[in-house]
Amino acid sequence: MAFLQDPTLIVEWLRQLLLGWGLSPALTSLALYVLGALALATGPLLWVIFLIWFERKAVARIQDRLGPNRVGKYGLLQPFADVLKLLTKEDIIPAKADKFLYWMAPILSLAGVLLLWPAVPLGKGIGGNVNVAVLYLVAVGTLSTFAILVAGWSANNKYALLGAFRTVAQMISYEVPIVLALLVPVLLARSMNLQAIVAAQDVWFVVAAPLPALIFFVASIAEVGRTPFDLLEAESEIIAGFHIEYSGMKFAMFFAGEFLHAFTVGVLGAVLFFGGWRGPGAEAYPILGLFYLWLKAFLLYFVIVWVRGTFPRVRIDHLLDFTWKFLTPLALVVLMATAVLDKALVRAGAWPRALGLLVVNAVIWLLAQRWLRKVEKRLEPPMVAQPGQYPVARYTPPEPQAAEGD
Amino acid sequence: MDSTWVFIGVFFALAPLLAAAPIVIGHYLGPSKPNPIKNDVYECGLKTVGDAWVRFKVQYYLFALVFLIFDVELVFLYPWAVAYDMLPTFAVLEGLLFIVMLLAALVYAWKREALDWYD
Amino acid sequence: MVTTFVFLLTAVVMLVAALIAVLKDNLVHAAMGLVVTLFGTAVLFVLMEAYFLAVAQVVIYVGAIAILIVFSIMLTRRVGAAWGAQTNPTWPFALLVAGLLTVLVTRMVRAWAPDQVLPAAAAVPADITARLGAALVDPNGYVVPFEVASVLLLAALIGAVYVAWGGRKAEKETHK
Amino acid sequence: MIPLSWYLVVAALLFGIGVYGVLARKNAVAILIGLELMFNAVLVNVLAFWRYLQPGETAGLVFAVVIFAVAAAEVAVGLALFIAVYRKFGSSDVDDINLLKW
Repeated sequence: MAFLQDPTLIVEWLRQLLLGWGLSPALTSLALYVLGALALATGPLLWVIFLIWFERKAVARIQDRLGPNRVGKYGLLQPFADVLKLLTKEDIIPAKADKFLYWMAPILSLAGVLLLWPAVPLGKGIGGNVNVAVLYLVAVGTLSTFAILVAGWSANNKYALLGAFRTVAQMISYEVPIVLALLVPVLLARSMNLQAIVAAQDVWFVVAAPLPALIFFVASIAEVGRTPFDLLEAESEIIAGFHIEYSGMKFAMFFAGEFLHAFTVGVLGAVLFFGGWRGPGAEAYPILGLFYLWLKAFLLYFVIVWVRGTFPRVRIDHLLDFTWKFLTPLALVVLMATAVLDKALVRAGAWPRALGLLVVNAVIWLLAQRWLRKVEKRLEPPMVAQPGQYPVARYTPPEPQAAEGD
Repeated sequence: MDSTWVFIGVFFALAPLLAAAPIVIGHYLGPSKPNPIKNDVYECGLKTVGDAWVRFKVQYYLFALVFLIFDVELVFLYPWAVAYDMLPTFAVLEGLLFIVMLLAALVYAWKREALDWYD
Repeated sequence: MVTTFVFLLTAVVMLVAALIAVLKDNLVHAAMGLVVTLFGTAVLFVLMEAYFLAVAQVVIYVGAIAILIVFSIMLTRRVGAAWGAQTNPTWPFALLVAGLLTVLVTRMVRAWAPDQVLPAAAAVPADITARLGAALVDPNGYVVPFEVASVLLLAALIGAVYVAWGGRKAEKETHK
Repeated sequence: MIPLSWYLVVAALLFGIGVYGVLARKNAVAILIGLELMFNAVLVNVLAFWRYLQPGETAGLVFAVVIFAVAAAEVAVGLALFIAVYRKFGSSDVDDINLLKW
């Protein structure tokens, strides 16, 4: 059982096997790469099927429903039934659609999420070891943005285009705090390599950088487009957003992409702020590291599901105000404070440094809270809850006006 | 060439194929009975009004614009953060000056109401 | 071998995409051609082992500049309207200039024959990104371009916002 | 390793295509697309020279980074002008913007 201590032995064994079959060394390497890529890509894709069941069940329980419970024990086979149904649905392509782009959009959407995975370190010495991994994640994230823009455009439907515009405006707005928050772990670890960032977390970065972790988490939920930031699916407002003209398997790809992206956010959060694969015994047995990473990611993912089951949708102006006028300035201030303090405490040990940064983060958070209170007082009265009164006490319908144009 | 980048290259070739496979399978498994009404633009059962054209807000453009400026400046900061161990105090202050410039840009856009959503 | 193949494939794809970007009447397709070209450039950067610039290229060009361009095209277009000809009647002249320029530069490269003249390239140091970061804020290095770039971007933001958007009040007045 | 001249030739072709786009296109955004192609050709050139002449130095990389900044500023202002003109004239063809012609 030596491979438990060194999983690269499996790769070596496979290489010898293929060479034994008489393949040339170059071709063997290529075959190994393809096999590795296939394993790394199909794993998450199959995992999504379970995630869909889990999320439906969890949200149902939060909302006091039963959730899927007919197909198989606890409804576990429900997602498979759904996949079968979606596979045999008619593939409707609108007559006026831009055919090529219409086909490309769902593929790009899912591929954009899958492509995040090669950068993720899965254990000591296994998984991604990309030297510019953090920026690579941001770069690949742009693919999803493009997929949405293309989807909205190609369907040739004004609601789809409108939904795409809104979604893209939201995604790029929330990308700014994400990129800012990602800078903090890079600064603390002095590396963009995720493997190095994990190695630097003798003290989890969530201790030294709780605010960036929170900003990253919240902004990522918005980037993925989950409740409470799911304006792209605002059925009551813009029918279904950018994917209104999509049906069958193409529609399912957008959805699979969203679910997988939510879980990937959990994985990235675990890697960047919660020590990644690190845990007792993970150095000696890398497979154990994979399990720790999975556990941390799943807990974070559960929080995302929990938020989805609990919060109502926010309004688009609040949504954009939240990122530009709260998260972004906050992230900038935290970044500056972290940079200064990190340089000042460069001689201190890991724990004093982390605790010092924690105190600074707490102070900034308290100041931000005070500032928020001040802003809150200036908001329109119906938006603020008065003691002994519901926040929706005085609702005055807005004056009728054109929906979108100016 | 770093072997991880070869792997990423292979992944870039494979991931779209894997994503496309279910769509193609579904395309051939499902029935295909197109008709003009089914393939028409779907607008909640209402007939398409006018020439299906809405003039969109400048707002969308403004958000993309501010995002562009921020994105470029933030990418500049990444090498600075990576090199943090090599930097003297003076260099750290220069980085902070750069961030202050970003804050100034944000404040301008904010005061100018370019970040407001309005109807 | 592999790098040569990847290079040739990338070069062909990006040049074809560039042709689409300048020839297609459908401007959204043209913009998509631009995106593919930008991606191809990033692949070339990876081949040159400029990894940081490769991802920066995707983040900045594909993620921000191309999105801004696509936004502008879609904002000023009727959904489903015909595109019409997008080329000037004087295009043969443009073709002549561009063709002459290309031929000239290509001949220059061939006359210089850098592959024979230059020694083999050295290896790229592993910590090149950190070195770049240090050089960008080094007073004896490139701190002036670094800070000037930030001022330039600030000025660009102010100018662009000022030109495109008059503020909420002014907007309301112009549309009455 | 790929010869330097290959990169230079690809960059030259890209630049030529960009020049054609800038000269032959009617729409302002299409002209900007051509400009971006030219910028990219320059970037490929700069980085190729960096890689083959002085890969240990940072000068080439700084040059490329500054090109990024300039390209971003150019696109931001160019498209802002374009949007302003479009709102004023209702057209995106540069030939229609001829108030200063007389």
